[in-house]
Amino acid sequence: MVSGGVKITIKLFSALREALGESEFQLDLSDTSEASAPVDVASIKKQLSQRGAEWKEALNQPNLVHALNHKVVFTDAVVTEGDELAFFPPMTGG
Amino acid sequence: MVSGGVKITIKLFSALREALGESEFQLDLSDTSEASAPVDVASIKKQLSQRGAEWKEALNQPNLVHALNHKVVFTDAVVTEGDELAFFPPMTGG
Amino acid sequence: MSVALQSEAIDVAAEYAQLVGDSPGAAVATFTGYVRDHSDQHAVTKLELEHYPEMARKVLEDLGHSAAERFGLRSWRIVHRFGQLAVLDTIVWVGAVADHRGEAISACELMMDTLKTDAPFWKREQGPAGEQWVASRDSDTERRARWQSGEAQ
Amino acid sequence: MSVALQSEAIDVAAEYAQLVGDSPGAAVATFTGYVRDHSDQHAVTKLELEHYPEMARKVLEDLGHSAAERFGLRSWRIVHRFGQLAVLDTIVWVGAVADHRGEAISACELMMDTLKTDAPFWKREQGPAGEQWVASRDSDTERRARWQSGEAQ
Repeated sequence: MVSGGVKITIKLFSALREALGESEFQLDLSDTSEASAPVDVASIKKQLSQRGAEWKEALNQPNLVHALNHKVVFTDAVVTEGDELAFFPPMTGG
Repeated sequence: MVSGGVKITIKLFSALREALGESEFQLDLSDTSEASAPVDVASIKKQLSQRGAEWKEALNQPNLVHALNHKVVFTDAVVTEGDELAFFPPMTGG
Repeated sequence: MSVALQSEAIDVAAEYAQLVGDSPGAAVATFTGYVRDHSDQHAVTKLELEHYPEMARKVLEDLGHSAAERFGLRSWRIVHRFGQLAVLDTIVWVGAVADHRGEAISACELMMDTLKTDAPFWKREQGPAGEQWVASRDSDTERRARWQSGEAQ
Repeated sequence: MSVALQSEAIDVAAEYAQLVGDSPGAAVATFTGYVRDHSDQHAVTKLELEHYPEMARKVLEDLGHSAAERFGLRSWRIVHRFGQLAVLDTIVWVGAVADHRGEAISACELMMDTLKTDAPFWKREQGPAGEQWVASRDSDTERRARWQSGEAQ
């Protein structure tokens, strides 16, 4: 894949954004995912956790919420090209 | 009791007022009540029922509400001089 | 912490502003009732609301105070109209200010449910089919009973 | 039947007038949330509300539609602020129009309870003791769960 492979958008909010110093970036799934296996949220968390101790800690806190294309999902949700995956702490609006 | 005896005020509302053609009048308890027995709501209903068939019917309908001095009471509530006793159908405000 | 009985239309915006201005809190719930254009069986074009003024005031004040105590309200207000009303006119407005949303919302619901069965107002509907007194509703009596059984909170 | 996300203060009177003007019904319930001057442990002087705009709009629209279906609403409106807020500023306003009071009041309560746990907003409190993210409340999660168990109506 010459043009950079399978890209998704990662977004981080609230304490997670603050702890990791990033709010939005592109992630290329083809770099680390195995050739034919479908990529799910769990495998993306694993991939991002390799960026360092603070990433590992932030992405493995028990209350972490994951939203795929603006909908809260479990870690087995399958992620495909062009998706937007967000990580954040429990919501406190209202 | 030269000055007219033991008087209370009777008020009628809604369908009761309409059926009986009166909204407010004075009632002299000394006319009909027995000398020493306390007068209660039931005995006043009995006294007023003697005014005619329409009074008897109106005051004995099963849903009749009685309010003594602006508070809903049962028929055993004791009535004394100067009290205000109201009869009306179930309320339908709001 | 007050009751108004009035023949004029209810100015919802003014009532709200005054309720919140008097004692700001974190949570404000309101309810407004309007004249329906139909009853259970009939089309309705006008409504006459008869009331027992002294008792209505006492009942509404008692029920405001009791809601305030039960839900720890910072403030409350009940406005009820009487007299001649047209379709879609305001009939009743209640507002409750509390520290938390559950208290404010439940207080409004309690005030409305109790008001319906306990406050001495009687509706007389006028429509193409003539005039009649509105019958009380079993569903209102049931909603009222929930608050005594502890089913509502 | 609409959602607004805005940084400006909520004009409660204008929102009410528009909600009722669009589709008058017999029963209108509203709830307004304001910034508290204290959190569980701290004095609060300012609040910053971070949000995830696209998702917030989708979640609030979904929850308005689902409340409308569940309670047969004639209309509804949800307004939520984001950005910098001061103490006693409006944060959120919900309104529901229905044929009967129970439906309007329950719809407001459902919208608020669901919004608290499902809409992507995060509060950051500022006060004399410094800044911190507000922790989510177990009581909110419990209130939310009542609607799924059928305990709330």
